[in-house]
Amino acid sequence: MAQITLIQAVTQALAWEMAHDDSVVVLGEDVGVNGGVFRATQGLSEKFGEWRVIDTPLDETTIAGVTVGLATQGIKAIAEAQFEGFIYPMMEQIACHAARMRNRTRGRITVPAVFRAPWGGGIHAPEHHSEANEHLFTNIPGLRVVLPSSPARAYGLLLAAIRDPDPVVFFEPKRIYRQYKEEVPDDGEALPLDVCFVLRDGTDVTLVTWGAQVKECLEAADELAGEGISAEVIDVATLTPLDFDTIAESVHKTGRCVVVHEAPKTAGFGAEIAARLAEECLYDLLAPVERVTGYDVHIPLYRLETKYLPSTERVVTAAKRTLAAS
Amino acid sequence: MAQITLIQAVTQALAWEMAHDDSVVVLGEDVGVNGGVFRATQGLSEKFGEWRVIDTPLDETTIAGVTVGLATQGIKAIAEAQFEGFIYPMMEQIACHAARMRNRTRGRITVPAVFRAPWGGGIHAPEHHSEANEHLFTNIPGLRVVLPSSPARAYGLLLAAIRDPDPVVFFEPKRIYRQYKEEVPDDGEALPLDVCFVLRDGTDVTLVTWGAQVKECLEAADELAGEGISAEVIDVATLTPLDFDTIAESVHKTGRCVVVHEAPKTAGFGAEIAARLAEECLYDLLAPVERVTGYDVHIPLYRLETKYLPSTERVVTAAKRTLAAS
Amino acid sequence: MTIAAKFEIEYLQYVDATGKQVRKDLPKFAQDLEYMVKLYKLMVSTRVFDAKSIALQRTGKLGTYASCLGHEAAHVGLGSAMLPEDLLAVSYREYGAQLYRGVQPREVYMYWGGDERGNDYQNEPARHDFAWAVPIATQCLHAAGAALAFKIRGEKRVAVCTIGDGGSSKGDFMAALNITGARNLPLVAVIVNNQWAISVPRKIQSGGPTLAQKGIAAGLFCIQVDGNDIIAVRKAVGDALDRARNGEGGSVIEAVTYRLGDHTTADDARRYRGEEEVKEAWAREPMIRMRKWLEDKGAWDDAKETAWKAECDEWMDKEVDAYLETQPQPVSAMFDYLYAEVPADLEKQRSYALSLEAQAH
Amino acid sequence: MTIAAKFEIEYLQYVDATGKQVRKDLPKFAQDLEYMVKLYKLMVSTRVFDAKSIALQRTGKLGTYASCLGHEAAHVGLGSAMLPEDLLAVSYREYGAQLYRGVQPREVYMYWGGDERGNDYQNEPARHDFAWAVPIATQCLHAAGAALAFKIRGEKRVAVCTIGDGGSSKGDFMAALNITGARNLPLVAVIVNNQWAISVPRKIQSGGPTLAQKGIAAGLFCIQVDGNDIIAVRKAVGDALDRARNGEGGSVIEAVTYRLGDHTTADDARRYRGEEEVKEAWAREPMIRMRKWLEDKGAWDDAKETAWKAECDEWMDKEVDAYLETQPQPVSAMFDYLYAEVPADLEKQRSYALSLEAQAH
Ligand SMILES: Cc1ncc(C[n+]2csc(CCOP(=O)(O)OP(=O)(O)O)c2C)c(N)n1
Ligand SMILES: Cc1ncc(C[n+]2csc(CCOP(=O)(O)OP(=O)(O)O)c2C)c(N)n1
Ligand SMILES: [Mg+2]
Ligand SMILES: [Mg+2]
Repeated sequence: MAQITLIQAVTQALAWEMAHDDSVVVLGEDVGVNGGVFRATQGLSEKFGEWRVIDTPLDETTIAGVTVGLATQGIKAIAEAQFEGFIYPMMEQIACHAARMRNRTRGRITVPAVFRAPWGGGIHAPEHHSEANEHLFTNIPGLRVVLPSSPARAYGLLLAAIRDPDPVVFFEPKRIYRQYKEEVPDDGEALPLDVCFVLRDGTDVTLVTWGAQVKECLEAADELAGEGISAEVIDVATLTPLDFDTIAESVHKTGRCVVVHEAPKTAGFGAEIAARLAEECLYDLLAPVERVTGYDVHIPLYRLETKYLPSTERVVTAAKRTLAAS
Repeated sequence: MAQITLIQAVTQALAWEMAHDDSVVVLGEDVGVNGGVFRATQGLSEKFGEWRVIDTPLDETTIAGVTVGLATQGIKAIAEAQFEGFIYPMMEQIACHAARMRNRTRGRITVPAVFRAPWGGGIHAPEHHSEANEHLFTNIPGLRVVLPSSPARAYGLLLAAIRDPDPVVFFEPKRIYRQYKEEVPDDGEALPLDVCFVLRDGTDVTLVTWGAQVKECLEAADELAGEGISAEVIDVATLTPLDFDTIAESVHKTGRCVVVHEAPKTAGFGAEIAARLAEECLYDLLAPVERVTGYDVHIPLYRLETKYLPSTERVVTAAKRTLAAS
Repeated sequence: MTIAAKFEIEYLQYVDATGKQVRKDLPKFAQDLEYMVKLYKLMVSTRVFDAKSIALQRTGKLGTYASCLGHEAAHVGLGSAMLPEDLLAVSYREYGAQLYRGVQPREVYMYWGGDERGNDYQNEPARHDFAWAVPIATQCLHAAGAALAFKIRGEKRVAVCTIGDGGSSKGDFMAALNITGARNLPLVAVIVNNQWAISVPRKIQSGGPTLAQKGIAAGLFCIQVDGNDIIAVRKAVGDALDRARNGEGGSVIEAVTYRLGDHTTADDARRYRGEEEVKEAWAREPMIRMRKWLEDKGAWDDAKETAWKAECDEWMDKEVDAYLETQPQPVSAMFDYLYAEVPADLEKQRSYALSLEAQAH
Repeated sequence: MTIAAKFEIEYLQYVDATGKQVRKDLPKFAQDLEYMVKLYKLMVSTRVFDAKSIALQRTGKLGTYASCLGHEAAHVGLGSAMLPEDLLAVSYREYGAQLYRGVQPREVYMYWGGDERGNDYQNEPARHDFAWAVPIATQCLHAAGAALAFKIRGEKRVAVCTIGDGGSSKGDFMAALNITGARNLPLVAVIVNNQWAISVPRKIQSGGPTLAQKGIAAGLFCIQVDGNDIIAVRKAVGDALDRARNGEGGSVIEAVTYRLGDHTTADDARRYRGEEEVKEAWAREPMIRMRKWLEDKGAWDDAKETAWKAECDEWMDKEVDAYLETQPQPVSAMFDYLYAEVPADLEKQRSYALSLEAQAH
């Protein structure tokens, strides 16, 4: 079994599902012969032909609207936004239709679609190619918002997203697209969309994160371990609907929590997690909930972008602060 | 001095500023002769002519993009989205341009524009005419998100929004457009965009809210007073950039907080306020932070909509719960 | 001068405002008088239905309602041209087309009466059509997506979308036409140009002499028809459906008509348009001319008109009763159709909402 | 058959691929050889600049860069037709137009080198032009807004926007044309059709024979030109500007050219297009023909070419040096241009970020 990267795991999941389900169709800009600008759809066009791997005209609204239309007709449509920064023109279709069609028609019409997009900073890209805007979708009922953080989870969660009878927004942290390889059996096994993944057990502090920042959190946990601090690391993976129980359980044990994400702080999804803690776990908290996030600014062009992104060091400092507090 | 409603206060502010500043222009669907579907621009077209009160083709993307273009040329453009549910096609222009132009060009080009929209439920309207989606904008740096809750604040905050050198998203709670009248001197006096308004002093619990729910919170405070509980009521008014200090001060005093909003709960802006409390005021909290909000569903068509909207009763119950907790 | 491309847009009319037939080459369907009577009858029932809706709204039994007064030829014309297996994506006032396809008046009432169940059309073929789409023009891309699905699966079906003169300005409408042309999709777009988008007149929407020409941008077949002449509408849409079904590509049909009523019951058109204009439009409306044409051919008369209207009244009364008897949905209905299964996190909110309800009773 | 509307799109070319003049009626500006030499020289410097940019990227001194190789006639042609007071809204690779309007190569380098200051064009008239706009087509509505501002204030200025063949599919591009027609705005839209949108060929973008015809939808004047013939581009854009300036409305100009290079330095065009096609395109590229045409008229020769290229090299070297000497912005720059004044809540984050920086040093 070959070792594969996260982006290869995406391709592997798409290929598996397309091979096993005729009704799966991929569409977007450059997804065909070119295999996508990140090569997520590499080889699919040769395998499945131009009517299942469809290059669209350059219009994200078209992609989203046609995806909704396809999905209502029993085609499991997987749309690609080339970068998360180009997802805005999809919002009307996602918020007003994908997320609502089932509810609007009392179940008569459904939208089993996936909206994929590379996500986040750290690859020295131009403006609009580095945003972390998952937050735009987490307040929209009727959606699932998923962010994998490893090749295996990318494979399993994407399969689950495709098979889900409802629309899923699937963000892929592009910074770790090719960061490392791991063995991912191509067995068509999906992962659940309703749980957070506890990546590391710990007893002193809980680090909650998703996407590319999982790396910084695991590194931070290592560093903290070196100083005798035991950090639990939770990858939220499916932001909404949220599995808060896993987080609550952990904080019940540790009494301390650091939420880490790349998006700007204010009204980032980290706020929801901190709010739940304040609401449901207040008496467990031994220290203020820390948020280590991007600043409330637009991620700068690349000469400054590392100054924006939450660093391992910032996570470590915050974790220690929670320990000093109590 | 005449008593006016909230919607009349909007008109009054627009008229005042247009009369005193030639560069102010209003645009949108039906804003001209018809005076807007809620009559926010009533009479302006007669007064200022069709090139300052501009009926646009029916395309929100056009409205937003042209507004950005106008604003860059020194025209203070005030765009209307007919309902908040039609603001999605404006998002690319608002998020990618209005909110970024100054930053992108290091101050060379700026976008002094206002994006107005009626907001929220409770008027027995069809689908997409009742959403509370302020949250879509609160995670976008470079914007101000403002929600007035009385005729006087509508007048003063709208004037401030128009005069602000940066883009403002201005949501008007349509449920209270005509709820009551009050005296609003037409004196061109703006209100500050960087403070929360303490509408009622109290010592036992802080009710934090914005928009139409201010009414339910004030009612709740009355009811609570009847039971000997003293509730402080804060109208956030400008959600971002947030004046958290006012909220922190209040909770420092009361030790208890109920955040009330109409939007769905998960990742609603109430999460940010609860998160800040968990982060910066944990030791002040005598009880879990309560959130009384819409459910994580789409606001139903009107036969069920009152079942969705947070009621005075729910606020009272939550406030009492915070008191029972400690 | 070298010419890169040339285009021409036809204007089609068979029966003029006075009921006079202005062309000899009647399409085959229009030579069948029985069929034409059937279409006329649906135009009448659509109008009776519409009047009933407005009456319901005026008496507080319906929320805001968008009337179709004056659009009967355009709507019934396009609906009747479609085959059952085709798919319809409407805006919100195209009842004439929808009734033809099996939508029940009670469903329309439920929808505008604030009940999602109105969108759960019970009868085929409407059952496989899209629901009313408030965000203007968005349904056109759904239709394009459906057309793409038909093409992918090799089904001989056509997607039809309708759009107003106002809606034709929205970028996504143009985008729907564009992918239709680029991928040769079986889609027919009908622009129902009723001259007004709430208070905004046609000329503010576009600088072009026709709206049909929007299809030229996408390389589609374009035609403008008298939208008050059901024969012209039925013929143009029928031909477009044939072409689409045969893989010959998409079409744009501009049906020129007039919104005789207010935009919706929440609107007052006297604020922004003159009575003269409306009076003139009444002289061109679609029912009178068709009745005259049928009467001239001996296929219709006063007695039939009276009898049919009475039948329609009776039908509508039954539908209104059915509507008014409908109990509101339980609070749980807010939660139960959001996902295939209620997620655990949402289940907590659902229980809470149900407990509030239980307390209230 | 009644005809509702008729349209014709001209194709304009003065100098063919071999440098042969195919029309006698040279526009006035093209009769001025000194002027034509000036334009040709800017085409050359644009190409030298472009090669330098790619070299910088290849040696790790620049981020992703979008080359303009092959677009020199289209870009310089449109830029040179504009008056200083006009306003330009580009996509991202229209350097030929921007250099003409005063954008400095060092600014281009800074932008692609990850520094926002590259967007702060120092020289007029570029200083009042829009900055590079990554989200495709969005700049066209900015141009429409600017054109509306000119109209409101009665200024005799024109807004020019450019868009690619791919970008012409985006709904907001169509929307920009639409309001231009509806409000008779002084806007000129130039579609630079270089046959590819990254890997997607022109035919996937639109089913129409031309892209110019997109303007018909909006009732605009439309023309297709040989985009490798700078005389044709300059003439068509110049005429369009005159019409717009005189209140005669907007235009759409399709400049047919070819992207000779990769989409950007992050792209590898060999993945999706054949060498044969590219070879053929090289035979039609814009420089050779103009040089030939000028040489035939005795206005240019090898010595001049060599000397000018050397001058350009020197210029670019200076610009590269200036770019490479630029120190990165301080961390505070992230916060300082978001609002006119840093809001109190953001100031806290700013101080925190600065304190982290201070610790790190
Ligand atoms: C995206 C969007 N914007 C605005 C509205 C509000 N609105 C409802 S109907 C309407 C006018 C539509 O005019 P037209 O397209 O001509 O259709 P008609 O009502 O005349 O049938 C408007 C602006 C909407 N429903 N959707
Ligand atoms: C809204 C949006 N979607 C996608 C992209 C990614 N993208 C950048 S350039 C490009 C292709 C553009 O092709 P075209 O318009 O023909 O212009 P060209 O690059 O050929 O000059 C794409 C898809 C983008 N920048 N903006
Ligand atoms: Mg209309
Ligand atoms: Mg191109």
